[in-house]
Amino acid sequence: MRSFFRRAVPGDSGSAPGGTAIPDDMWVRCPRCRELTYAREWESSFKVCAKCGYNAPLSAQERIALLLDEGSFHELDAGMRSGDPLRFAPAGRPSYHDKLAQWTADSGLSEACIYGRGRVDGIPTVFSMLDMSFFAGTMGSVVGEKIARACELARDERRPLIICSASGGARQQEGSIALLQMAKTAAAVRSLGRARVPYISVLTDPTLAGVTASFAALGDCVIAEPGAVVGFAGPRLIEQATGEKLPPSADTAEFQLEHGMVDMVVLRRDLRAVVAGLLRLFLDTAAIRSSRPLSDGLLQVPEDEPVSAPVVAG
Amino acid sequence: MRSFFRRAVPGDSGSAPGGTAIPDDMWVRCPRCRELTYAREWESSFKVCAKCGYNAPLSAQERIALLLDEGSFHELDAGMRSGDPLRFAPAGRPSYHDKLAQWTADSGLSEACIYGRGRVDGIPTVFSMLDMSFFAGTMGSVVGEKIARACELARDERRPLIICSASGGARQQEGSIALLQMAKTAAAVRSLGRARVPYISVLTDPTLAGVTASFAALGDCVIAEPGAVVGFAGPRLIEQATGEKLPPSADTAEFQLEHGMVDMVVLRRDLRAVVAGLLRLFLDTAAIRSSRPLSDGLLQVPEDEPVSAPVVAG
Amino acid sequence: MSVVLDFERPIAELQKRLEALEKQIAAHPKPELEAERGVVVADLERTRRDVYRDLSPWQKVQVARHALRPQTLDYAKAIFTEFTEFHGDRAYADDGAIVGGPARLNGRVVMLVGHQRGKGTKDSVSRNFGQPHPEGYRKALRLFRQAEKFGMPLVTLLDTPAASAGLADEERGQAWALAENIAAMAELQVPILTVIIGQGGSGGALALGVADRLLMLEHAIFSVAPPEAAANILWKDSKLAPEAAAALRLTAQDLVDLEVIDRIIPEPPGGAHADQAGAAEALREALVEELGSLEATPMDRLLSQRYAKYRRIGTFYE
Amino acid sequence: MSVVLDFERPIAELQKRLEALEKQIAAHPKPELEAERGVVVADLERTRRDVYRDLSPWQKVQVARHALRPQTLDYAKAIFTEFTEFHGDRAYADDGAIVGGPARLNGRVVMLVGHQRGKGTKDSVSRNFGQPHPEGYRKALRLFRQAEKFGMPLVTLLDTPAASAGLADEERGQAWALAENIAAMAELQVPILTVIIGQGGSGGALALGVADRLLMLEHAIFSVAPPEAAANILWKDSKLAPEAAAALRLTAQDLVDLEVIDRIIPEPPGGAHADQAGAAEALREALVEELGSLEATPMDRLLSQRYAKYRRIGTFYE
Ligand SMILES: [Zn+2]
Ligand SMILES: [Zn+2]
Repeated sequence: MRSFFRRAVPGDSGSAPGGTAIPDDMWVRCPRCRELTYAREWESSFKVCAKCGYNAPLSAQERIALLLDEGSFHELDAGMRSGDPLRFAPAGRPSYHDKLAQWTADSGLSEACIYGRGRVDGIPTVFSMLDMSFFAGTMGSVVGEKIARACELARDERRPLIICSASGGARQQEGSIALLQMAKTAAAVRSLGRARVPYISVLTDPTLAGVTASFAALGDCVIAEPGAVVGFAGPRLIEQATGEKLPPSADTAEFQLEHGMVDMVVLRRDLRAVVAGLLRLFLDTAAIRSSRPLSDGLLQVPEDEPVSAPVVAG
Repeated sequence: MRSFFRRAVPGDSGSAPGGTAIPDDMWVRCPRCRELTYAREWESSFKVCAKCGYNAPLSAQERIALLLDEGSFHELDAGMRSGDPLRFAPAGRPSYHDKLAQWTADSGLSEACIYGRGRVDGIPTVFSMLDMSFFAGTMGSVVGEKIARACELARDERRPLIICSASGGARQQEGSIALLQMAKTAAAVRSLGRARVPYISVLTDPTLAGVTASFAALGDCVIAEPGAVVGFAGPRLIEQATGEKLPPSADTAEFQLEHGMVDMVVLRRDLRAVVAGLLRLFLDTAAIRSSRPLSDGLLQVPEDEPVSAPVVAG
Repeated sequence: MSVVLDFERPIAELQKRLEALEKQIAAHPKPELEAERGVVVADLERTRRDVYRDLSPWQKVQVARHALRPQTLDYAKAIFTEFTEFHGDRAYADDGAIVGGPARLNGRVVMLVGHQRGKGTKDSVSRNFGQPHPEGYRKALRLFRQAEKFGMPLVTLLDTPAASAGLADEERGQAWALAENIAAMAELQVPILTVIIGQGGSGGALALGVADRLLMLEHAIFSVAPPEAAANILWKDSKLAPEAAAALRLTAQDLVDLEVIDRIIPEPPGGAHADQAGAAEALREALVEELGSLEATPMDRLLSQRYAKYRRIGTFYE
Repeated sequence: MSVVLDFERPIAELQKRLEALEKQIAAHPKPELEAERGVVVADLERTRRDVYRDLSPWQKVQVARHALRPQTLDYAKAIFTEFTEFHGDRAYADDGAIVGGPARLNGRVVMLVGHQRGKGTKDSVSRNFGQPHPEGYRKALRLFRQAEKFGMPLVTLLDTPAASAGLADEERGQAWALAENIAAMAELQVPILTVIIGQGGSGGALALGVADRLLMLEHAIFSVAPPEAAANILWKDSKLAPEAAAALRLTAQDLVDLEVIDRIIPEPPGGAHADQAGAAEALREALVEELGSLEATPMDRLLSQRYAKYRRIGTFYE
């Protein structure tokens, strides 16, 4: 098996410095079934557990390596950081300000979302993803703003949009400002839709609450990763609320497929090919060929130059 | 109680000649619960059984008296009669031709549908209804054509459309020609809808199969009469197909209300007021006031002149 | 029926004294009693005003949840005429937690849609205490589309603790239903006027609340999650709800500062539950005024303003 | 697996003789055997042609229902490239009785939607033998809308005995789902090309079959109701299905005469089940040709022609 990830992989699998092979004797424990796997095998299977099939969370660089052409991703607005709209600092509890600092220190990330231009099998796209390792992937001002910008960039450059979601929902510390990111992102997705530019939503473990219930549910094609917890409330909250024990299938990708909410459940090893195939189909339609309602062709856009920044608040 | 119907009522209630009072000692048996009621009481309650609440079928003149302003209804295309597209005459079985003649003789009607201009509380409308007493209200070429003409008349004159349905479904003797009336009528309803002219669909006992599954389901407001059997397959067919005994509530108006398919179940004594109220609301909207997308106002149309006949086949 | 909140006790005691006094006066009218009544009435009015001027966020939560606080159907009756309720999502069920239909406001036909918590045990249970299931949102969406077809401005009244969160809701696509409504409202081709009349809780509120103008009754709340749920998420202890209520800035006054809402509609002293007619009148005036200004704006401009309104919400540095 | 219909016995016997002969030849090649084989082959071809030229309507019903007759997913594989199945109605379930997704036909991207009866017991049961539930039609409608959004011509393949008729279907609005699809197809802003590939039964077929061009495989049927149901309605005896089949004029040849369908696609001798590749090739050619002509027509004209096409169906006197 070829080594899959180009770069070193930080996180629970035991990172190795860039370019160095992972030692043969390192082990990784599956977060779901606790099975031990050789680190090298774990990496080469894209962090899919051979025993239970769990698709463990991927870091941004891992996800990018899985999905995008090597070296094609150029992140935009990497330095964007959250404000503190509520001045959230209840007495005796950690303030939002401190929490943000803590998550940044722990994860090495500045926020829970990245976006930028990238290519899939040569096709220019806008790519965005949410990352559970920062603030449980929760959506606040920065996630909302980046998703909205990703939609608008995709719309303006007529590049298909791919968003890989993973989130616990809206970020409580931003209160109704976080809630309203649902409206902001959903409106941005529809703005993209009116331009008839395709949007593929990939739901990874877990995608819940305000993120599912806004941009993540609204893909022209909705893909879920096997076993991913996907839904609104999520099994844990439902069990808490109802006191009932749920079947293990509840709110999984497969459950949502059966109930008609997602178009397909795709194995990680097939994801790039499936997405590329979908893009080729969507892009070769009359709406795209004739560039309705915008006039510039899809494939004639500038490649990797930054766009002029939209007007923002904050 | 005032005598409700202006004219004599033919049918199972024992008809009295026009203008003559119904004798005090005449009885009517409720078709559903078999209870006996004084004919006069039966008529004055609009054929609603006091015991079981059954809303017995109304003849065209009864329905018109119930819903439209006195003397305001002017039927169109009253003489339209069905062709025999399949030349349906299987050996040893009654031919369609003979069946049509038989139903005409038995019912005194030429087909299962009428339509024309009429007024509800002074509001000009196009009114149409299906009549179970001709060929079980089944939809063949004539029903389909009249419904389509009613839609187009309503569209062209910007009068709201009211259709009171009652039907066993598509007429088998016209085969796929009958089936395709579903497409013809549904398309005509949408043509009316694109003109933003309101359409109120009233489902009476029974409305089933191809009639529910085309124009009858597509009202801007769908009203059902209490206890009316309303649905697709209907309880009898479901019991035949599955061998299961259904609860008596299955496929009733109330069942469909509970399951979200109809907007309201309206007592016969309230029907005219409810319909008039709805029309006043729908007609006083921006779409109607500005006459989008047509340019002539709703209330300035000629009243009772016949329109030029649309082009027809057959 | 009378429900007295903890902090309303001083008001309730004065009311009791006033009632007793009035009984005495009715039996034996005396000038001293009349004078005392005057004092008590003034005291009551002042106490009401004082208590309700300085409600804590947690107290507002309790007021917003008050059993006697008027609901959508109360306002439908008090403010609108010819309200005609339409039922059902045309696919699965009729969800009583959301009600709606065409109605007139000041003579103009609008589409009214709102949450209904219910009154009394049976009604409340049948309405799932105002927590809609997916079919409720889908009914609302159907009515939004009808409003669009006929050019009826949309008026929505928000009064829900949160979206329902059971396994059945997941099976029928709660998240998908919410997303569809939120997205549809963002591009709906009629003016949208939303008022938070009670609890505006989470996505269940937002699914009826993407609007050109977002108004809020003085003691209503609007929140990313019910305070108990937020406390649980934040501190794993739902009993810290009062602290969460304060930290979440869910009051109308906070939300004006945050530029989340456009206008506060004052409630009568003692809250809408103490004077339903007064609350209705205040709401009516605000609705009529706002609707007039929305109807005067061309639809294209409304739509781009609506997009911009939500587009700019957020605080970040770059 | 081999399924021999009653009237196919002469064909089956000749096939058996041919197989035996070929075995003999393989073991002991002899000129007499070779000659005999030539005779049998010619006989087989002629018999096939004769039997299939003069099928009665009831025999056509049996051919249309043949277990080995190709279904939507067979054609998706044989005729289209890159077919990518999309699942679910986004509200309740994924109904296997209807399948669909984008695909390429001769290089052009189209939206393919069709009924799938299933193969073998388990698959067929899971697909309810091609009788969709309401959620199946709603999935189809979602795909129609997606086709419209992206300008993909819609190709539908009809192969259903009828819409499902159980209490659960009533509860979820079977009639409403059918009506919505039929109405939506009437005004869908993309070219629609429909082929009846097997049984085109009742509203369940029409809900996928309101089209600019309606084609039909040579031995497919299209009918207001399954013959058994029609016989039951007409004569209260479902055993009279063969008579009903004849009276209903459900064959492609009858339907051309009635001007219900636009074109018959010939099947290979022995029917599509005897030569799936041949049937697929015939279907492919017809689809490519028709799609080309539809794509050359401006959408406005297609829509008004589509309306007129259904508007004029019917026979009456006035
Ligand atoms: Zn595992
Ligand atoms: Zn009775």
